[in-house]
Amino acid sequence: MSDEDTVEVAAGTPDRPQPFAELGLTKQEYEKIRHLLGRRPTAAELALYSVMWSEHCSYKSSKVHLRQLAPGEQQSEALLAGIGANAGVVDIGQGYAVTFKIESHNHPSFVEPHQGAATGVGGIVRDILAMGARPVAVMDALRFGPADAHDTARVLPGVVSGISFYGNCLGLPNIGGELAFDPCYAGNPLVNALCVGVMRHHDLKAAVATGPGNKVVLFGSRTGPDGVGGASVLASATFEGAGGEGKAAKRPSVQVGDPFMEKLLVECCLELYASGLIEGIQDLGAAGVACATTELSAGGSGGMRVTLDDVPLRDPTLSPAEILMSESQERMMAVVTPANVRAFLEVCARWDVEATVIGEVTGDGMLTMTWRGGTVVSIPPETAADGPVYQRPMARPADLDALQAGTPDGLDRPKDGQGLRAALLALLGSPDLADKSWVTAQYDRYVRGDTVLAMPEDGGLLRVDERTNLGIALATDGNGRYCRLDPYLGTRLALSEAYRNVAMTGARPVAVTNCMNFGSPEDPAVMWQLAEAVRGLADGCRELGIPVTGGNVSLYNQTGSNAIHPTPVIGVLGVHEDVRRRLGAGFTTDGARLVLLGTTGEEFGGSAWAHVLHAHLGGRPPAPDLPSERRLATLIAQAAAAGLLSAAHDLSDGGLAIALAESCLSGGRGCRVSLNGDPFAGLFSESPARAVVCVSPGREPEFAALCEANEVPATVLGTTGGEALAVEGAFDIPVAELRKVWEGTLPALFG
Amino acid sequence: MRIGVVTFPGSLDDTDAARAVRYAGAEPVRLWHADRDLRRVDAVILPGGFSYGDYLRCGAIARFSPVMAELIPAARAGLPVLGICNGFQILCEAHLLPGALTRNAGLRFITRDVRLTVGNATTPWTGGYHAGQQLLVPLKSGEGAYAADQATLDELEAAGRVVVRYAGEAPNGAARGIAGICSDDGNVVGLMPHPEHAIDPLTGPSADGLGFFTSVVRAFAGAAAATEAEAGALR
Amino acid sequence: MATVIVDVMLKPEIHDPQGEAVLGASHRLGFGNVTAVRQGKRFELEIDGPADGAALAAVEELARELLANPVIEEFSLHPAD
Amino acid sequence: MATVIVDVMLKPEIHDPQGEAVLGASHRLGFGNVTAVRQGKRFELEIDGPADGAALAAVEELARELLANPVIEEFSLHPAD
Ligand SMILES: Nc1ncnc2c1ncn2[C@@H]1O[C@H](COP(=O)(O)OP(=O)(O)O)[C@@H](O)[C@H]1O
Ligand SMILES: [Mg+2]
Repeated sequence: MSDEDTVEVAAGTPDRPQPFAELGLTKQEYEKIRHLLGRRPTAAELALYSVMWSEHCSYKSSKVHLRQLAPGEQQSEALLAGIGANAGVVDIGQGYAVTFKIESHNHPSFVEPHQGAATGVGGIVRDILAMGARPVAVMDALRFGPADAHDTARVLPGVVSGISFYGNCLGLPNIGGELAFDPCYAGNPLVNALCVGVMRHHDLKAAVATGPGNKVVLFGSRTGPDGVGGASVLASATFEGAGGEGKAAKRPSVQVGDPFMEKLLVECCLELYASGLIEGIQDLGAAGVACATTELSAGGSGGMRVTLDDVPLRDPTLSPAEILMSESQERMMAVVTPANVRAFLEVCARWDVEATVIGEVTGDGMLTMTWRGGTVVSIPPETAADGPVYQRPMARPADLDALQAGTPDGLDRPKDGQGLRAALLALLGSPDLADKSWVTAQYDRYVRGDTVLAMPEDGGLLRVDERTNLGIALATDGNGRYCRLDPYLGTRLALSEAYRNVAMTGARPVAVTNCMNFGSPEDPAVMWQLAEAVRGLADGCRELGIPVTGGNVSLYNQTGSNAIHPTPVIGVLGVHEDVRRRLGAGFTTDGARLVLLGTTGEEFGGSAWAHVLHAHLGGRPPAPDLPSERRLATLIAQAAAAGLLSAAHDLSDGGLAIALAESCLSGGRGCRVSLNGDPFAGLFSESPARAVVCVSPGREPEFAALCEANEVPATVLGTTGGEALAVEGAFDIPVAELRKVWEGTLPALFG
Repeated sequence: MRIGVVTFPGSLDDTDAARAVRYAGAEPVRLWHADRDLRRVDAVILPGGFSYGDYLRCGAIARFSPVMAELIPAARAGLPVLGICNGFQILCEAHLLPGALTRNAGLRFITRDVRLTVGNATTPWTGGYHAGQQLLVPLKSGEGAYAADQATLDELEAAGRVVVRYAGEAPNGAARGIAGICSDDGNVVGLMPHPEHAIDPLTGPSADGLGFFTSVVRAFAGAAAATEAEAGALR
Repeated sequence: MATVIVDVMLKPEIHDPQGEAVLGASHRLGFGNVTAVRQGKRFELEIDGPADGAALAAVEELARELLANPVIEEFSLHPAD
Repeated sequence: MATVIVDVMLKPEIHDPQGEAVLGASHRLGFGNVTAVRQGKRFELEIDGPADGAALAAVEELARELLANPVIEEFSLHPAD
């Protein structure tokens, strides 16, 4: 006789104590489960609800706010699938659709940086694959504690090697990302990975189990004890020591990635799609089999019956609860008609991918699972899929008024050319602004042969069609300092910066994804920050006329009562009509006219200058100006298409000074500019909606007219050429000196 | 001309190699690792990637695939074969080329556009270049440091079998700056940098790498013309 | 002068894709009676002086600090024979 | 069922950047009396049946064919104790 906790046993032992708290469920949530089922849950059911109702899977704290992101009508024209799908899907024309999403793997990357980051890439790639698309590129947005902190020397190299290992081995070019440091991320690094995929319109797949009688197939890696640490409490509680204890001892919380298996899985899935062998598909991410079976059946027409004994195991001692909770990587679940099963298994065999029928779709509306003859799960799947929704208390952070009152106005400013020169070099060599090659040189940017722009350009740009030269551009941005000062404005700034970075390539921004990285939702101040950030994103996207297609929320990024800065990371996707007309940031020709686009104010709150030179954070962030961003983007796209420009680079952290330095470094030549007004504000202010461009010789009048037509203020700054970055009346810095400062920082820190 | 491009489990730059073949005016023919069949191609490319995850050692497992059982004797009999990156590693593991590729000196994966100097412009894959010519081509590998014993290195140099060398210091610690070598009779060439990613300045740092692919097409056309002439003489 | 060997292996409960790949290759090569493979690292350390208790304790500390990642690996050490 | 260990090390004349990196790190961590480090691989193979002469011969062949690259590596093997 099995000593398993079956539905029958549960019905007969209503009072058996269950370790719901250890599994992260509250007393109320546990009671709710009992109420939904009309009995106590079995151990397996408890495991299933606990993972499905976790913050990570259920979005129970953020859901009420995320509703604001539902796109309005004029934003959603190009949307083929939106929030709620594994990833949103956007029509980019010529019959192509693009799906992209950014996701966090913050906590695992702190515990085991290499594997944590690697499996973060693997997870987001499967999300994209599950939509029916071929994954074509990845990006990574990274934030760490202070660059010179001891633990950063452990976490950063591990994270970068993990992303490099997984992404490179999978054959996906890395086309951009972010790297930033701040004490608030010590102990809570942020590792956000983005993946983008391309498909034809009709390839779009749904995560639903329809058609009673259809088979449920689990394929990819075997299921092992990865990440089931939590489930071990079930084993010990259920068996009360009856062999449960020794077994519970060895359950790793670390998942190990196998990018080779993922590559096989990608190619295998694409062949299955192309052969029309799939009715529905879901990737296995956090919550593994529990999540895939629940979501497939909840999204489908009826129920599902699963024989857990048929799940191929790497470790035969796993209990049903552990099988359900296992986070083993590189697995997918598909719904297949009985007639196609054989062909399905043949394709899998060709790719050396193990595939097993573990159940079938039913019409009874129940998710039922058996184990050794007994029924261990019998639930209405939607009760697990639709978790609780909380309206958590919110309160403006108590210190925010003081923080905003402490403006940077009183900080010592450079008084002369020498001072300005020193400030520029200090910023350029600071870890946030220094050359990121130490990181990005570990990533393959060339594989697949369609990368047109990658780091250090403003946006990554990929060719989608070799015949028509249609392409897509992507950028991610976030600024924790701005958001700490004002999460509403800060989020709009992150959005506008990513939007602007995409626009700089000559692409037209069309859609948005986001990863909301915050502290504990149980802290009302954090909830307020989250609510403000989401409101900022929703308003910003409405003003820009582009939809949010998906995203991810990562909470509990805090140590004790110290939360990270609120850090929404925003990804923007653009469409490039002709990638041959792309613009890079580098000054690649001599004697070209340099023009500054946009309006410069005195905006130093949260600026790189205040941070690097004064370790100061206070005041208000710059004022976002989304209508101006829109006009700037339109102008650049038109000018690029008409061939009026040879370079474009947006102004962001460190203002004009850093933008000019970066363009000089990237193009390998200097420039000479003169500034009207206060050179300090001119060089270091961080007013948004600005860019520098190089106008192609002879096209100056045309470009000036285009600026006027688009109502974008344009100021001639000077010309490109020479060996130095020269600002009239202030300083000359040889490009070689810029390079030494810029390139030296990260190697000095990380070897 | 038909040029085979082998796909092993974990091959990544196979599509790119096929594209380079197309750009050079030849027909790419996809070859599958599990088939003991070269499909009557006139040359073969082993592309870059992480065959079998590069677990164990790069190229160590791929070497035993069924397609290699066909390729090894064909290469020994003179079939032009180009191994790029992982393909180079496989050729070394299969002992079609001497030496081995070892962990980069800095222990990190490196993606970098490197300058190469052509050392041997007489192989079927480099005939379109001239000796001493400089090429700008991406390198992207974690185990790219060429290693062999001194005698082998001396022999390679003496016989002019160093096909390409890193100009300046080798970024990965390769012995004597060696980026690529060829077999005794020159038909088998292996190199770590990726010429197939330098066929168009739009998507690479230059178009300098295209010469590897146009060279073999020309060599083939030359050989075909010679055979034709021979046949004509016989007639 | 003595040599100390430190063997570092993934903990048994940690997934080892490399070992699995080697196992698969072994089977394809006809070595069917190999039933499992785990792949780890082996370090040979030369130390000044004899491999006495103090030296081994120092190497053990080094292994714990540097050679093995305690989150996923375990190690053992012994003087070379 | 028996376990056989295969140790694979780079030949002494082949440059070992991993070992050197470990040596450098050891010194930075204050383990000054470590004078040289070589890093290699260790395989634990489980085999059906006992680790008798025939089994060890088979593993030796596997090591020579697959586990080690004779151009740069050497190996040794022994039954686990
Ligand atoms: N972690 C990373 N991974 C990949 N690319 C990165 C990463 N960090 C920065 N980059 C790239 O380096 C370049 C400079 O980054 P950054 O200065 O943050 O750009 P911007 O200010 O335009 O947003 C960009 O091309 C960016 O995509
Ligand atoms: Mg930018």
